[in-house]
Amino acid sequence: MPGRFLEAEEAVAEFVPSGATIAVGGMHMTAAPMALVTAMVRSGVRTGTLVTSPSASLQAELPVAAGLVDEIMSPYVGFEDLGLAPRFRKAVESGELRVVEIDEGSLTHALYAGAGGIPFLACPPGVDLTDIPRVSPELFRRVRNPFTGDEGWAIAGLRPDVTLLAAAEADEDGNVALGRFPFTDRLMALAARRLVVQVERTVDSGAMAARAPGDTIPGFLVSAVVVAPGGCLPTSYPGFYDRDEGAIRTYLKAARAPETLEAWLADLTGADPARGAEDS
Amino acid sequence: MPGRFLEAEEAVAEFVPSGATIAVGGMHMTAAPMALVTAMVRSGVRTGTLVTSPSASLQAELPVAAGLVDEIMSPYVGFEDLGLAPRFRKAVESGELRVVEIDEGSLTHALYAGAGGIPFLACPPGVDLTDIPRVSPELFRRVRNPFTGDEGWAIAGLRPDVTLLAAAEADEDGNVALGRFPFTDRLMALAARRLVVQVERTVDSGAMAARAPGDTIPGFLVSAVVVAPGGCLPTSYPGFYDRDEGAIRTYLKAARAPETLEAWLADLTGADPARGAEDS
Amino acid sequence: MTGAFSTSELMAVVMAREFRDGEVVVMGAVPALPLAAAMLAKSTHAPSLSYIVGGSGTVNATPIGLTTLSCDAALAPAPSALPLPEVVLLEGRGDALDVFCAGGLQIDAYGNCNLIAVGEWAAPALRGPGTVGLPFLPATKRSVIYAMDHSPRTFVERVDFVSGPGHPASPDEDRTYRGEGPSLVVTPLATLDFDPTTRRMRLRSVHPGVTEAEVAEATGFEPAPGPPVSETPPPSEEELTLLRRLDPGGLLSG
Amino acid sequence: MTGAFSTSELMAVVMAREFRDGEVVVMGAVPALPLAAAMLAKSTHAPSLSYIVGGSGTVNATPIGLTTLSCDAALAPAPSALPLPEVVLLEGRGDALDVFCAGGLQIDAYGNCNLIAVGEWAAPALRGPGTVGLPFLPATKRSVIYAMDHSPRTFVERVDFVSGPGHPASPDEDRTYRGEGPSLVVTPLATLDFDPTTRRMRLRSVHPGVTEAEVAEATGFEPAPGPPVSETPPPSEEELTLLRRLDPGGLLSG
Repeated sequence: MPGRFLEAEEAVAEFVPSGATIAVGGMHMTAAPMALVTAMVRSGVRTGTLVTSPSASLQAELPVAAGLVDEIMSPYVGFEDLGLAPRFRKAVESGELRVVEIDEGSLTHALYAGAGGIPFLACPPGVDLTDIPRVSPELFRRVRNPFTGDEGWAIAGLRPDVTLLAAAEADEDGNVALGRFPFTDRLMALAARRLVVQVERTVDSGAMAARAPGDTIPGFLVSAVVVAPGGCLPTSYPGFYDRDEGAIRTYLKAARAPETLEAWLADLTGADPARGAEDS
Repeated sequence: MPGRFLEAEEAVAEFVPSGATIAVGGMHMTAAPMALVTAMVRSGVRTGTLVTSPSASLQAELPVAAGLVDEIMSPYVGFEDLGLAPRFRKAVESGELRVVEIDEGSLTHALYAGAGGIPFLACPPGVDLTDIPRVSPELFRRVRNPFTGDEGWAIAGLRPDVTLLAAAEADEDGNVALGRFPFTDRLMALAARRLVVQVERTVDSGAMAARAPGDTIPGFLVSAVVVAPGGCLPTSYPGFYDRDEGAIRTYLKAARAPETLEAWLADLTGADPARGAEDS
Repeated sequence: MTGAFSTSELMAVVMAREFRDGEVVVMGAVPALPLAAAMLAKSTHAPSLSYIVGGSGTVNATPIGLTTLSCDAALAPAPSALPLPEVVLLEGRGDALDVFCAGGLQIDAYGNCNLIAVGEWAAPALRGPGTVGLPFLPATKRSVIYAMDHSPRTFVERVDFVSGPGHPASPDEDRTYRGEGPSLVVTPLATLDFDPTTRRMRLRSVHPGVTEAEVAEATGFEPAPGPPVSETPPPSEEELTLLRRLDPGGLLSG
Repeated sequence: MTGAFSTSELMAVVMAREFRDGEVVVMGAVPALPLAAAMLAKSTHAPSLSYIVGGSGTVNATPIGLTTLSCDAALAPAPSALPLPEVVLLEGRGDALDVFCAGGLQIDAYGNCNLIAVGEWAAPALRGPGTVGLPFLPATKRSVIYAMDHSPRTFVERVDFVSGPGHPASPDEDRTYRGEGPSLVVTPLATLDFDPTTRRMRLRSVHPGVTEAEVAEATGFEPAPGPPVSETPPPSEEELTLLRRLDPGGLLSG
């Protein structure tokens, strides 16, 4: 059934249960679904396991900073040129946040497998020479290659309960178009049991037809569409706006101390629901 | 090293060794790399294993009709509304052509695995309820899922020695753009040890930049580019030309009897090398 | 032509009625009939239906006129197009697709389809084109089987090769997938469904002008007994009008 | 600034010289330095070089000015852009990519990198961002390691956590991949390479104005002995001119 148009809080209330495995799209400081992530934080939804793209910034840091994540599975949480993710770092160092250690390749292939009903696959070379499988025994198991007899690591298919993505456009039937580098957002969409997409704007169905194959996600995969112009800020949405470096720096500064972080979070998620991602 | 511009026969001579595993792109009667396939046939190159897209037409039928294929791995060889592939059918029924039975899902995942250095993966549900694994013991092996203990089928990564594709455009650095439904052509390109691409036309590098991510294949993956306008005929190239139904019907009629087939093949691949795919 | 409509038109209407609102339908090679059915269903009782045309990966394409080609460029004006490997992923996922439109050189009493080989696989009397995505039938919620040939050659007790799995022939067989298996079989003579207990095919309706005896003679196995056989309800005027608007070239009516 | 060029400019020039014509270079987060190096190499001795910028998947992007952001929209005008999962496939394939540009919170005497945790993984003194694609280092032909901090904190005898594999610390270790492992390490003080027998890091050259003693003091392990240490050849006038044309915003010179 094609996706329905909802407000961010409604979409979170209906499709993001507490304790679930939530995947958030966007890579680094580009196309992070901040309107949805902020609505989750505002609603106080706990994330059982937060799965991110191969690299995440505020879409991971914010729910962690709000103390709403039990466990995180991410190959990278940070802010590129602006440095480490302060609350992610502190939460891991203090033991408040459990890490399910994973790398980009294993995550990508686990999503591919999850999307395709593939029970598991044998890991490509490389990760076996790292310490990652040793510390992630729930993700990696030894398997014997039935063709060669070789032993190696296997990873199971991964199916997020919900994936949150940011797209450029949606038409009235809930088809969405990315119009940008796809990152792993498509695999996250295909692997998810439920998919919630925030978009910059709506367009007529006809406009979708001009998109290249592989730029759109069909409405039947989309549970809900949230129209949120500027909703990736302070991260960027290519073709719409650049990242708001000042706003990110403001956050990073605020995150240094519990009191200033509290104030920043209250400002972002405070009682006034009219204040959305644009204020972040 | 970016791909070099060659004539079809040169590209075949340099990159398509006899007895190799050759993958041919294009799906059904769309975007079949007929200029390259015809050059292979003209050069008398034997194919050890011919791997096709999930559905192939003349790009599989022609080398089989010429008696140049030892073994075929294809989920479908036929002509949709125009019926079965006559020489493929006869060659299998007579035992001249060995079939490595495979289905669309297993082929797609084997190419994904081959492209990614993934030694093998566990098959998704479905193929286990068919007779396919029973008759393809070289492709399918039993494996125990190390996460659940369940037994199921596994398929190994597949790496064609050479993949032959048809694209819309190439720039001077051998970057190519498909500009159409991608089918499994991208996975075939990524999994191949060598990639030879025929294109409808050349463009400036700048023109490539307007293409959507995922529509182009970078030159460093391309061993050779062959400029062959109309080179998919009698199959179609979207945006350039439709299939030549009359020419396909002419072939299908010719294929009914050995003498008429011989004449048709001689006409296609005869001594005059100036006569290319356009004549087919 | 049977009266004012062709057999293909009747088959398209019957398939359209089988698609439910909100479902996702997937079809493969030579898609004219299921494509007509999906477009008709979407314009009548199932406005939220989605349909994927095989190799093109297009979702809800609205070509001007039907096409017999699953990768036709005419399908491109679609609100979404998935790269084929992503369609393959969704086929395997098991909870993404609702109806798989299938067929076969052979179709057996339990709805197994065979597109690979009649006779021994290694030395077949008839080599088929191959099975494409039919192994995913049991990973789909259900399948609708259609055949343009209703004869004892096509409808056999047991297929020589299972390339598209149907119902288990015995209740002992372990098929624990989500799929309900084949739900309907549509032929030029009749519609058939499956006994809910034995899962054996049974006659549901005969098309106008066809007798039960004709169907029995054309079927190479003994169908299961079932409720009284009705006549297939012919296309309504509205269905026929809409269908012909979708098919200006007369692919189905010709 | 060291003389007429900055340390970052020198590092970019050194990395550029390490890239060979026809190679394929891949880089990750904060790509300004390797991006500058790749663009410089391509405009000088390596016209057929290809370079992939991390998350964007772009190949041979020519942004107007360098960028510190690996998914920057400014990278989009590229002659090719691969979806990220396809970059991941090529990283694992093992014969597609030639040079992986890597780094770490810790880098050890055998070129292992650690982007995950300093101290115990379960209770780290410093939690790093994570390892992204560094496990693919040994599946790449070779890697070039660069670090903006040359101190005993970064250059350690043994990383606390291997997240980007380097050379085996003992010849018994089985590493049968195609990769040659790390070939060069570039820091603000020096360039280092690896003893071909023991695979232990050794000093190759010190940057202009830096002494061997300073490098020794800044390195938390005893480098392997090697050939006489030279001075890093400074950027030529041509290199510097081209580099600054690529970097009008002065990201490297500032």
